[in-house]
Amino acid sequence: MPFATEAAPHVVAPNSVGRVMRTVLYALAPVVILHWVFFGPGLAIQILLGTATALLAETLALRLRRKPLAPFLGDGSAILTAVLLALCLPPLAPWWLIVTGTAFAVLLAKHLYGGLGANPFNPAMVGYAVLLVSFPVQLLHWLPPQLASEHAGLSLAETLSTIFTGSLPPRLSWDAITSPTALEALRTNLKMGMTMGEAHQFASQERSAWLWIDLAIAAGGVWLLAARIIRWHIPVAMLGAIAACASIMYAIDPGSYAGPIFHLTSGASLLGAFFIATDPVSAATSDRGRLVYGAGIGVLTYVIRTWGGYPDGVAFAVLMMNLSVPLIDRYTIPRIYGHAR
Amino acid sequence: MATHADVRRNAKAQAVLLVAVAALVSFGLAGLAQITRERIARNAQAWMQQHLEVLIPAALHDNDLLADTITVIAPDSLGTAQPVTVYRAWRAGIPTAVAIRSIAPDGYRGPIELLVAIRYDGTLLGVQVLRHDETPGLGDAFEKREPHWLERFRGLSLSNPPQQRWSVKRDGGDFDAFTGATITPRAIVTALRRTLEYYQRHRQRLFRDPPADAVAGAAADFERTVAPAAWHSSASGHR
Amino acid sequence: MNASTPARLDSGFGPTVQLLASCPLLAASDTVVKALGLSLALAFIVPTTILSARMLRPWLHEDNRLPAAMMLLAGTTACVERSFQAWLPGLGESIGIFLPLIVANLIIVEHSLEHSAAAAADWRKSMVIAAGMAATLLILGVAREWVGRGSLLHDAGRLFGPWAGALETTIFRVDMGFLLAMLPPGAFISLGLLLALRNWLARRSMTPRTPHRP
Amino acid sequence: MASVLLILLSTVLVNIIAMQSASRWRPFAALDDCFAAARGLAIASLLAIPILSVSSWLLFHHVLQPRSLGYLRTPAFAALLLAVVPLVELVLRRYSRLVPERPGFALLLATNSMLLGVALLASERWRQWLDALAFSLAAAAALGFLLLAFAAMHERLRQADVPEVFRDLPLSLITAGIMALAFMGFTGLIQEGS
Amino acid sequence: MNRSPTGAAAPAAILAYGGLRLSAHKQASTARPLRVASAAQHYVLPLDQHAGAPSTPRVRPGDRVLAAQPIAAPGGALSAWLHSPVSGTVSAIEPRPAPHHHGAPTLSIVIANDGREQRVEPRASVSFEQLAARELCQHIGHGGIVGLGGAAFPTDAKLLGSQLEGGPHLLLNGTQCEPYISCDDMLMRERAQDVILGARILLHALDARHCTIALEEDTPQAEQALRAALSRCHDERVRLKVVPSIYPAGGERQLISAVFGVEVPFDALPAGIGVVCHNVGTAAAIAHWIRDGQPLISRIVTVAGDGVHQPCNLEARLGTPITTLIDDCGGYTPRMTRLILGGSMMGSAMPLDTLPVTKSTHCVLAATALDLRSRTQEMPCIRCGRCSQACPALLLPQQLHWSIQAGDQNALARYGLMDCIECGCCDYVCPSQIPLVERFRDAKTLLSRTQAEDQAAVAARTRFETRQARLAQLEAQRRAKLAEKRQRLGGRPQP
Amino acid sequence: MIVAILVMGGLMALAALSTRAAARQALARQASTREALIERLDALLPQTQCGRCTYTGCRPYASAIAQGEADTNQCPPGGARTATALAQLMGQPAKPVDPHYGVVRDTAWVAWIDEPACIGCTKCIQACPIDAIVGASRYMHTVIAAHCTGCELCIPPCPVDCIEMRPAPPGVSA
Ligand SMILES: Cc1cc2nc3c(=O)[nH]c(=O)nc-3n(C[C@H](O)[C@H](O)[C@H](O)COP(=O)(O)O)c2cc1C
Ligand SMILES: Cc1cc2nc3c(=O)[nH]c(=O)nc-3n(C[C@H](O)[C@H](O)[C@H](O)COP(=O)(O)O)c2cc1C
Ligand SMILES: Cc1cc2nc3c(=O)[nH]c(=O)nc-3n(C[C@H](O)[C@H](O)[C@H](O)COP(=O)(O)O)c2cc1C
Ligand SMILES: Cc1cc2nc3c(=O)[nH]c(=O)nc-3n(C[C@H](O)[C@H](O)[C@H](O)CO)c2cc1C
Ligand code: SF4
Ligand code: SF4
Ligand code: SF4
Ligand code: SF4
Ligand code: FES
Repeated sequence: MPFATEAAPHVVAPNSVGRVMRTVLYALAPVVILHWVFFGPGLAIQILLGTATALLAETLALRLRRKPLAPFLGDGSAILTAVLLALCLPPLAPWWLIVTGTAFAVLLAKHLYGGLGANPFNPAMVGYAVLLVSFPVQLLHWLPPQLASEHAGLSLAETLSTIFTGSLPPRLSWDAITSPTALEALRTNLKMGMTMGEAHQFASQERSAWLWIDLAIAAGGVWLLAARIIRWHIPVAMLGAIAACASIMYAIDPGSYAGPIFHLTSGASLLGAFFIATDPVSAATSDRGRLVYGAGIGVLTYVIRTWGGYPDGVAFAVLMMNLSVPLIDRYTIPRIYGHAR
Repeated sequence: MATHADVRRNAKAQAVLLVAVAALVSFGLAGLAQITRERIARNAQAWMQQHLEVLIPAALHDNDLLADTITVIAPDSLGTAQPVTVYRAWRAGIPTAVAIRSIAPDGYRGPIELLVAIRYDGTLLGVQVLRHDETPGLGDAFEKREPHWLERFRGLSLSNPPQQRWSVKRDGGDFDAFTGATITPRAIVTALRRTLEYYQRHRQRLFRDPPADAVAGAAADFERTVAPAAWHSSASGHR
Repeated sequence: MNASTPARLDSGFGPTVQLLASCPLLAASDTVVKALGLSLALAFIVPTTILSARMLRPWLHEDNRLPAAMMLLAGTTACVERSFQAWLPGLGESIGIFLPLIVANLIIVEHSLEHSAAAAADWRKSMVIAAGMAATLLILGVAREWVGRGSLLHDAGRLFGPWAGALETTIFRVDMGFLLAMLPPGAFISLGLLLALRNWLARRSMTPRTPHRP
Repeated sequence: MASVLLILLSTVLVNIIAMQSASRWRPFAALDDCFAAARGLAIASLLAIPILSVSSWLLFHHVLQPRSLGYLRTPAFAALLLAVVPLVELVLRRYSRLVPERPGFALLLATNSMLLGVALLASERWRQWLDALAFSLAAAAALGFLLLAFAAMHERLRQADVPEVFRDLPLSLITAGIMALAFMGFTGLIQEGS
Repeated sequence: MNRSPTGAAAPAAILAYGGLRLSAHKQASTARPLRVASAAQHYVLPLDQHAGAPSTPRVRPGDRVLAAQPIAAPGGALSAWLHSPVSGTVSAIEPRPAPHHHGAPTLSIVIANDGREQRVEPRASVSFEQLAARELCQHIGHGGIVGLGGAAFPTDAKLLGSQLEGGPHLLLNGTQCEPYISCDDMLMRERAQDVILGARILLHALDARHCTIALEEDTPQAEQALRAALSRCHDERVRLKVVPSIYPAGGERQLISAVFGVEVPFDALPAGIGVVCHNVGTAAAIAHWIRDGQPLISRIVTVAGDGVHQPCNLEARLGTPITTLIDDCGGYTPRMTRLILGGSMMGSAMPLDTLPVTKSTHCVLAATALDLRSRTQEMPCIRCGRCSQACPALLLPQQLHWSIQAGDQNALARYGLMDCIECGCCDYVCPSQIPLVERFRDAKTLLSRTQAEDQAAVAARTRFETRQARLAQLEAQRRAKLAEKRQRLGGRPQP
Repeated sequence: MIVAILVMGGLMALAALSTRAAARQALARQASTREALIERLDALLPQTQCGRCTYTGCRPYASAIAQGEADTNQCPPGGARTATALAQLMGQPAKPVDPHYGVVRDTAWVAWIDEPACIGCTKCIQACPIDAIVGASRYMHTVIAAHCTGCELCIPPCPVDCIEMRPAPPGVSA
């Protein structure tokens, strides 16, 4: 009786790239929901816009590169890129912002390098950095939480019209409704000569909403850890490095530097540590390499957000460490079983 | 007659050849420098002159502004530890105005170089931004997006608005900021206030020395302005 | 003049070298005016130095080719810089710090050139090189300024003199353009896209030559 | 600052492209891998640029400026460079296992020094020769790091399935663009630091 | 390098070495008792079923042979004896499809069973304690004993090569980490005393003082049986050690790390650190040979999988066709799709089922879609790192994969391709469904070829230079003689 | 102006001096540098000594490459791998082996002597560059397959044409 043969192993885990990416998307779902609760439907619309753009761009790129559409459109990585990018943008940002950013991310940062798995730079962060250096004003229009705001929240229709026309409903003005992010507020206030205490107070008015969202992000991250989608090295190294830098500077001069808790819970620290720096494709390879990589991101993030010109440094830090990855990989090849160090 | 090959092989000849090239180059360059020296000096003067003319109307002075300068050092008031040039305007030997190359050190991406013209009585004649490195499209709004922003300062003084209102609206002051950019306006407003304060405190000493000889000044090289010996602002400390 | 000139030109000054040569100049390609100014400088410096290097060549040992060329280049560049300061002060101010970069570029160009027998051929060659670099700069300048701030020849009046003010064009007026194009990343990315475009055109013009099956 | 970044990255690109695609500009003999050559060049730059920076600072401030010879800046720097580059070559050949190759090494190091020199000279704010030294050390270190990172990146990109028209040069440029984008994060930082 | 781990009581360190927890799928076959496989009509015995040189036949076609009669002798320094499993006639010596060649033919002795079960006169049982260690080793060789753990390495050679000063530590491998395979578990449950006796013989043969029998935590019955047998013979030297059930804990090097907490250097054999590792089946086979004079003519084979009606363990004579085993287990179920020799992770799929049982056949897996989980669409590697997490050799499979794609042999050597044990863990976990092991196997072939070529070049150069030197010397001598002769003849010496 | 010329002239003199020093050093080390390069090139060659590259052996070919006389694609026994490695070391683009110098075999071949036909002339022994043939005068000769590199140099001298090339037995990689 003849049988068909195949190479060992004859069983493989029921796993796929699509499943990995989808798990990450599920882990982000609570964040999106909480975002809606606090800030209205803006983010959801941005995600839809970004996803549509990402899929279009992916289709275009795959067509041009003559690759099969089905497996790559279905793998979810482009959608994840769009979602992460959307999470970094203000919810009422005009529509062309997310479209431009996603297109840059997918076309320039991903497909020019050979598509899924080959991109040395984190596509979402390339998209975000492009937007940040090109359109800084639009990226400053962050909203205060609906609940805390004296204005009634924007309705879905108003949100849509704001995103697509770029102008607010007549009863509102940008200056009235936007509020700086905590990091931004702290920087501004310190530059104004406030003391740290005053600055903190000012900065922390709207923080409770963000703390909930941070909690959701951390929960999602822990879930990813438990699901073995990510490992602890990058998040721990990155958050540890941020905390270490912040503690040192805080110990030296508590009057002008915020403490570690503030830094860990503001800006994109947590999102970066669990969802962005962990992008496997553009991260370092070995465990030791990933520790170096994560710590590098942490230190650079702290430096940029504390002394640099841009409000948060996660995106730049990730990109800078991305470009160091081949170098890190070269010097962190792990010891092989039976070989001396 | 040495052939090419001989020269190529002879080390000394090669050295001489290289030195000759260098000498030739420097000869040409030195000649050109000689020819252009005055022109370049005049260009530099003209550049400054342009800015000064915009700020200090001809009616206010009969002296050559570029020729009558003093340098002062006042790190706390003028934003730099370097010597700062002050142009003085006189009319018929009576002091009418000054223009101070003050610096706003706390711009968003670095110092902003200003030229602040102040009437003798302490009201602002105007402000020009000489150099800056603010974020294009954000902090540079005074250039293109809100070109009238700088004009707003004309005629103001430390009492108008009152000194404590010399800040951007966000800080409880009188002045608008740019959309999405408060740091740059705040830096400029603060620098203006400090400059005005400095002027108020030191007006007497700024005009203590009599006007420079107009004739000597016009002929002088810009780089070596005939200026009264630099004096140091006593109020603001020394180097 | 003979048919082999372009071929030899190609071998000495291929696309790679052209890129090498243009790369450092990217810093001055964010506006058309800067690109024009630099092109102007190139149009003078390239022929001058290449021809004078050519005159020196027979006398120089291989080892001394670099020093001599470098000195000539540095001198010529300094002359141009000085001239700009004197006669086009606005332009001098805005591209002044980039002019010495030309020395580095042209060192590479000079080294990859085989001098030809006739001076005229060398002159032509140097003009072709200067034109190539200028074209790259100008294309980049147009693209970057247009995308980046929606204008063309911005500041021409201030830099070239009042007569040029009329040339300033505003293509669209928004609060700001796509700033990326004006910034360093934009310089590299635009040049990369430009090269890819060239590759694509070259490939397209290649394809018809292969027999086409219906 | 932006221009310093641009110049730095252009320098790296010029080095990598030259090493990759032009055999006659190979900086070192018998080094078949781009990364090793990049490491050699990084070492050479780290030697040459600080020396050059300090000596040119001294030259300008004590020889040229007092005699109003400011216009000699570029040619004088070039001449200094021409004196220092062969010395570095000499030192490397004697004391290291690297074997600088004749036209290539001098050419690339001269290019690097000139480009970085321009970047350094562009800012005239160094009041002490120590400032100049510190800044040039930082710049040379940055150059070295970028060279290594780019060379390693280049090796990784070689294996990727890159669209035909973007292969090699265009992709290198775009990579440099994204690197520049990353380093935009430092804007404001360097200004305030100095 | 003689770090004896004897005293090391390091905790099981295997988690530091990757590996996977897989579902064992062993209940079905261990639920039924061990049986003897039915007799077959023809027995096919490949001459190269062990590691090393093929054996040389001692019989000719037409010869009559008895069970346990030697029919082939070692064909080289590293080779093994082969005995007839049954009485009958040699019907042919010809190439026959063999399992270790994936069904390709290899020279084999074919014996037609006469059903009379005649045996050569069993030799008087040897009292192994009387023999010197070396003699005992050689005697073991005459029993045709080879490693039954899978590699079929001639046991006498391994024993002789492990004669260490002070005696090595004997490690008996009773783990069977691969899914479906339970032959060793069954052996230990039912014949624990044989295993213990084998251990004592091996201790003597190696002049060793300690023996550790390693077991997996999910074989408690085997552990009980072994403890009972141990308490009966009161041998203090033999101990049990339970290790976690993690695939591939049974690999020699992984097991040594788990038991002793030390690693075997990549360029050394376990003996290099004072350990000798044998499979429990090997030990039992030695016991049979020494105690009963029964050479290695049968072994226990697990027949498993959803593709047979009654999975179980069978004691099968060497050369038995697999079809016979299948019939003993109630035949194929209709769902049967793939025939695998070995477990689901490392076994090879066979194109036909007429192949014979050999000394290294430990499992016949009749697999159905229930047992298999085939790959879906292969995607590019996303560098997720699951593979390197799972790799027991601590390699970076993703980098190996990239380097294979890039054709970069230097990188492959640097990333340790040759240290890959082809366990398949990386392959199993890869979300991109890349057939990593297959690629690694091919690349290893290529890399070892280039490495061999490089070695050959070095050797050729040495030989060439030696020859040149010799020729030069001869030439010098000739000239010297010539000059001397000229001088003697009174001529002037040549300039 | 005088000062300018003096300063620049002086600097240039320094430059000329150091350029010359470096050039002299390079010249002095040229031989050893070249020797090291030849050594590294030779190490990449298969050491078959067959002469198909048109040089008398592997090392002469290596030194020809180092001199720039020979191209990197002339060694058929080395095949694509050697050609690529040579090109990389020389910093040149890799080329496939030029068929003009011989065909590239993808499996190892070794010489085989038809022993009954051999007349024991020892000519093949003298031809073999690596002593891979054993035998004494007027006795049968044998090729040691494990040593034979397949250079085919023994084939032409044999007066009775009893040597032929055959695929290497398993385990032998020439
Ligand atoms: C990339 C970036 C660049 C900025 N550049 C400037 C600038 O040049 N000048 C400035 O005043 N504010 C700049 N800002 C804005 C400040 O960070 C700060 O948010 C703002 O001044 C606060 O003012 P607001 O209350 O009007 O938002 C920049 C912000 C970003 C994100
Ligand atoms: C002295 C001595 C020499 C050995 N030589 C080899 C050898 O050359 N190749 C080999 O695969 N195994 C050799 N082995 C056996 C290995 O240790 C190992 O038991 C065998 O390869 C089977 O292991 P495995 O089933 O884990 O693959 C040797 C053992 C001894 C004691
Ligand atoms: C991945 C892998 C898994 C193995 N699993 C087992 C096993 O479960 N049981 C076993 O006895 N041998 C196993 N082996 C073989 C052992 O490494 C080793 O060869 C054997 O225990 C030595 O005993 P032997 O020479 O008596 O066969 C495995 C080998 C490898 C490479
Ligand atoms: C844990 C995890 C994190 C990811 N983070 C990012 C990210 O930050 N940015 C992004 O563009 N894609 C991210 N992806 C998706 C995917 O890896 C990415 O699009 C690839 O870079 C595409 O080749 C992530 C995927 C996973 C599994
Ligand atoms: S498990 Fe697969 S996808 Fe993940 S890193 Fe390894 S090879 Fe790549
Ligand atoms: S097959 Fe090789 S690389 Fe993969 S896990 Fe096993 S040892 Fe590691
Ligand atoms: S062809 Fe190759 S193997 Fe033969 S002599 Fe030349 S280099 Fe050696
Ligand atoms: S036996 Fe013949 S083919 Fe083999 S190495 Fe010697 S000469 Fe060459
Ligand atoms: S003569 Fe010896 S082999 Fe032909």
